[in-house]
Amino acid sequence: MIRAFGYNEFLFLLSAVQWTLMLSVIAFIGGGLVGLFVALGRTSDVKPLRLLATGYIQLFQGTPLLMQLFLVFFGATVIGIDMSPWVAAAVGLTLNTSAFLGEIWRGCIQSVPRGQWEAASSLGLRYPGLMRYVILPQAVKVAVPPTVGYLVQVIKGTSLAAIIGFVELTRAGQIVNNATFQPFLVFGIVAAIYFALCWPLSLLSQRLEARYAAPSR
Amino acid sequence: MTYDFQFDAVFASWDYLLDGAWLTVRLSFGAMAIGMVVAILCALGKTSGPKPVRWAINVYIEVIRNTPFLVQIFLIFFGLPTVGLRLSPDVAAMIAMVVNVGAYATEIIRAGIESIHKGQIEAGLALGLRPLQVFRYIVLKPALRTVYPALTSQFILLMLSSSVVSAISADELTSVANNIQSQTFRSFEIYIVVTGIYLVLALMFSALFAGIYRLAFAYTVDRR
Amino acid sequence: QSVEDIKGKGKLTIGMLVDFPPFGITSSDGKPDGYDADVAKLMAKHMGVPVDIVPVTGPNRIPYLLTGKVDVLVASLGITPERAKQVAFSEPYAAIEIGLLAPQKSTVAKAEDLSGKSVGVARASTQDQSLTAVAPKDARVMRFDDDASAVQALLSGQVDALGVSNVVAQQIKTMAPQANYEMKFVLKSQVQGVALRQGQDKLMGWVNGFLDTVKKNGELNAIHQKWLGTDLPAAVTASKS
Amino acid sequence: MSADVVIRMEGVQKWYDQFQVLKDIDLEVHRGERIVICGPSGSGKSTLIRCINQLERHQKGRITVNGVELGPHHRQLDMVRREVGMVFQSFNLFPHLTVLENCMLAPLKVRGTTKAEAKATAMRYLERVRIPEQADKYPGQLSGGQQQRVAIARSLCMNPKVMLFDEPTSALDPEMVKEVLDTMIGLAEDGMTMLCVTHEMGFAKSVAHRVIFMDRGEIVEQNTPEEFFTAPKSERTRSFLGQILTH
Amino acid sequence: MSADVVIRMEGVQKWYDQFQVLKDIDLEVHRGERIVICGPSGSGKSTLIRCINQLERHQKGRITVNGVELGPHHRQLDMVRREVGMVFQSFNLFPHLTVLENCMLAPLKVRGTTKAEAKATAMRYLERVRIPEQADKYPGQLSGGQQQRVAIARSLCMNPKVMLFDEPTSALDPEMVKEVLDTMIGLAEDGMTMLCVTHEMGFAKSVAHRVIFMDRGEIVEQNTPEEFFTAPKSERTRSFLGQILTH
Ligand SMILES: Nc1ncnc2c1ncn2[C@@H]1O[C@H](COP(=O)(O)OP(=O)(O)OP(=O)(O)O)[C@@H](O)[C@H]1O
Ligand SMILES: Nc1ncnc2c1ncn2[C@@H]1O[C@H](COP(=O)(O)OP(=O)(O)OP(=O)(O)O)[C@@H](O)[C@H]1O
Ligand SMILES: [Mg+2]
Ligand SMILES: [Mg+2]
Repeated sequence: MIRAFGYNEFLFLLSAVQWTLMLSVIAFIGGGLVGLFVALGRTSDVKPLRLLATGYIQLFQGTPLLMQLFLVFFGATVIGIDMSPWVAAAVGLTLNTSAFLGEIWRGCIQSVPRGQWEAASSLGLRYPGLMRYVILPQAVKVAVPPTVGYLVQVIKGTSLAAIIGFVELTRAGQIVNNATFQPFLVFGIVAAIYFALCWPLSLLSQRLEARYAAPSR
Repeated sequence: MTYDFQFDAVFASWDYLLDGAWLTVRLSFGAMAIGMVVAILCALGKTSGPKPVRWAINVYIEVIRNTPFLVQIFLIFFGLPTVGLRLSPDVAAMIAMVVNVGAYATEIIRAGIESIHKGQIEAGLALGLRPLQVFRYIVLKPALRTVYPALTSQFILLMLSSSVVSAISADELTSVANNIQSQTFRSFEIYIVVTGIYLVLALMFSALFAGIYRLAFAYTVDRR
Repeated sequence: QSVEDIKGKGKLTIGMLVDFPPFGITSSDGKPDGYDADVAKLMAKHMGVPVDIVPVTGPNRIPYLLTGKVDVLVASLGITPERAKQVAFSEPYAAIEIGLLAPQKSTVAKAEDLSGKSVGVARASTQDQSLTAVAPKDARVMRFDDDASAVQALLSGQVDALGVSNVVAQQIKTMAPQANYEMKFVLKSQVQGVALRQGQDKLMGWVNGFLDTVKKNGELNAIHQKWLGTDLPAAVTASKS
Repeated sequence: MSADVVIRMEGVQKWYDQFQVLKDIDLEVHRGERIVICGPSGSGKSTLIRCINQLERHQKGRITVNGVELGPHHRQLDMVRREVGMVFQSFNLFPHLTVLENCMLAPLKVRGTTKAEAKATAMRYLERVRIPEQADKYPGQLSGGQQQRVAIARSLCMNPKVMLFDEPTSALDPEMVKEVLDTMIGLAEDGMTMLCVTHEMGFAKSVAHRVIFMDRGEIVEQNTPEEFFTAPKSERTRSFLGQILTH
Repeated sequence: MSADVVIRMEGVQKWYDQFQVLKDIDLEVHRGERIVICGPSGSGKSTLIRCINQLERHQKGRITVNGVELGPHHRQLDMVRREVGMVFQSFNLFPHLTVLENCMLAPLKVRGTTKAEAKATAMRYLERVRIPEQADKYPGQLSGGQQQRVAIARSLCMNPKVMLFDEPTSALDPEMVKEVLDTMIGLAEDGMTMLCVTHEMGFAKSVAHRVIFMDRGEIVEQNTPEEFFTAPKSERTRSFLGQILTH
């Protein structure tokens, strides 16, 4: 019954990459949108907002993504909502990613010197304009390297979506391994594919960081 | 609602769950402590070692950070026996976690070291301290202080990611949860409880780190 | 839920394993395949609706069923009393023999001999349960996520023995002939059933009727021949209630 | 209230937690008046002028700017901030915007002027501070003195009724202090109402109508510059001047 | 070489890449001599004194400190650094150590003195700079002036033969400048050999034996303070003094 590891198996692994990528994109878009609000809440002057954002971050950074995905997917069904795996993955990954991005971006927003807020508000700018034209453009510059770096974590983290039925790269590796019983070859290839996906991003993030750290003159 | 909750099966296995949580805690702390040592040495090597050392450390960091933890664990647990090194799942898990967290923490600590103002190092040198003494007595502590929050979240991530070691049959919290559910099939209830335990552990870790910070790093830096 | 409900819905959603050869595998072009897949397709054909096969894993297959994400499981689920408390089983549609595999030179001959030894199993599998039931207290049962990992643990020497089905054992022997593994003793002859949520008597009636038909008309036997190379075992054909 | 009082502070008090930074401050600034505030570090000088545009909230007393009262609950904050310009010790130019964009931002987004108009105004004030040729550079490309002059121009573009300065020259290299002070003197000559925290006593002597000395959250002395430097009334002023002027 | 020459620089040159920062510097400092170095920003003042304890390496020429030559390959670096104290513009106290620990670190780790002895020495010098009562505070809890005095005490604990100062007062608030200058004057009175980069001309006039004016990497003028301020020889000196002293 055992198959040899052949070209078809390799293709199967490769085609699983599309799910990994698609899940990553979903996580990143959802997490980015929600994460922005988490970051704004976390840096807000309004105490309840701040507490809410802090609790949100604590909750979703303090529990494993695996459990979050499981509970969203099966939990929704339990309370009577029909949830497709895609929606569940989107919700679970968004919750988790937004908590992490929110925390990363909070730091970036706070790294903009206090004097910038003061200068902008003494010119009469209100919160939305102040954020939009003065603080965020500066925070974005600081945020890009760690955000790109975090993308690597997101890509690797999508492997947990296997629990709700996605056959993404890691799961595909397990499946092929169960058909071929060649773990070193299979997981070696899986690792190599991940490396090929992630390393350019890591390099990019380091490049950006170095460029940002260089004096602006 | 098609599902009816039965938590008694979970609570019947409470001891077993606590054993799992305890192994999670032990693995996390052990890996954290050893990982810190690894990371400090690697960060030192990376910031001021000779070129081959820097290069080797870079390869280590890049390989670990860009491949999944699961694969790393597989290679250590199933791969090392082929060179004659047979490890128990707990030890293999610990090694994998050290190797993993070491790579991340190296980068964090390196950033901390680079954030130290050049003047601090110069002041140390001007007083006659040797470069290693400058690192040990002047750079290290403030560097750790600046990256303390990042280190804290890295360690909590480590604790959460330890769930992956269930794949090599180390019986930590997630593994125990899966074992219990394979006997009781109350997976939904168990996952809720286990998620709660993870959250409690994470909060305890945070509190502990905050305590350590207050003891060791709470010197005033800025007068305001 | 009844057959009419499913027909009304337009498709039969079936959960199956894809990492349990030869019952559930993924074909070279990435589709669910194997004995279970063929049974599932056959079932849908008899019902007259298209089939929707959902790949599940050993640990999450029962949640899939209980939360209604699939209508039935054709997922190599061994019929055990523990499971029968949670799900409803049909008549058996397949059977395997679970045994203990160890190197020839190993002296293990019965469950008690496992004292002080480590045994690998796939977590949440039938062999997990039956081995846990008979292993002495100081034997270490090491649970892996799937058969492939457990087998790898045996091959790399991380465990002394392996609780495994006869089907997988056969594969290990062909894969590593030089290691001389042999079945030391049989833990259990395990029949597998289609699993439903409890209380769906009408659907259960239909499933059992379907199984009866395909056992009699030889369709099931053909599938068994295709994937396992033998006729349906007596445990399956005999247990006609 | 006489028509030409631009800023009026009455019994203003402020605490940080337990620590009282401003104790019962009374101050009136008239249109066209130029006031220099000095005093030891931590005496509350910055806090005082930052209360005027409410970068810090006060807890007690009344502050009226241009006829608008800044109560503890106020909606008039926006109105006031448009009318009050502020220049900081650390320039606080927006590093991601060019000099010109720095100057145009507030008129565009706060006043809603047209782009062309904002640009014209910005160029006018950049000429005024004598760096129109730097308009398209980024702040990071300028010297400290040039940056501070841009900061002044940026404030002026909002056409403020009052300008607040918080130690505008103390972060500058010695050679650049003069160019900034000259710009401020120019402003003074045009009749701008100014409140200026500074230790540049030469500047105080030549342009201030009034010098205010603060210590521990109180206004200890108010005087004309001549009197202030030659015949300080209080002992604390004397010892402070002694420290500042001897070396 | 006369016995009492502590520092001797001969034809010292230094480049950053293509850019020459020090051009053929010759300088002799005698035991007990006090030298003030001034000059425009970027003229190489810091680089000059940092070459003396080799925080910067020079590429050409000879530097001899206390009889030890600092060649391009040297093992004597450690010896020299123990004998040369340095005080920086930005204090550079170690923020994680108390004031006392700051002062004890180098004697303990470099000289290997006992803890008791190191502590006694540290307290002696902290008294000398008049802040023994701050010994157990962290640097972050002190004012700038206090921090700089601790930095001076910390250097003195190593019992150096020469002290280098790089603009020790220019990061300080005006009121604190005096307390630091007073400490330095005290040191001078005790006969310490000092090289001091500063723009505090009052200090230069009252304690320096010699004032050195640098511009673009060269020593343009060396003179007694009297002559330097009243009758500068070069045009560049004159225009620099003009800028510094007017406002
Ligand atoms: N955010 C704050 N929290 C607590 N205390 C503060 C805060 N800001 C200022 N203070 C304290 O308030 C007092 C007055 O500060 P302020 O900045 O107004 O002084 P200043 O006269 O401007 O001093 P400097 O000359 O140093 O700028 C100081 O003692 C300071 O420590
Ligand atoms: N690490 C470096 N790389 C390149 N150029 C440098 C470096 N450090 C200093 N320079 C250049 O060397 C020149 C002299 O610098 P130095 O710091 O000695 O001047 P300075 O006289 O101390 O000036 P300041 O009064 O601003 O402290 C300057 O033009 C400076 O830009
Ligand atoms: Mg101030
Ligand atoms: Mg300098």
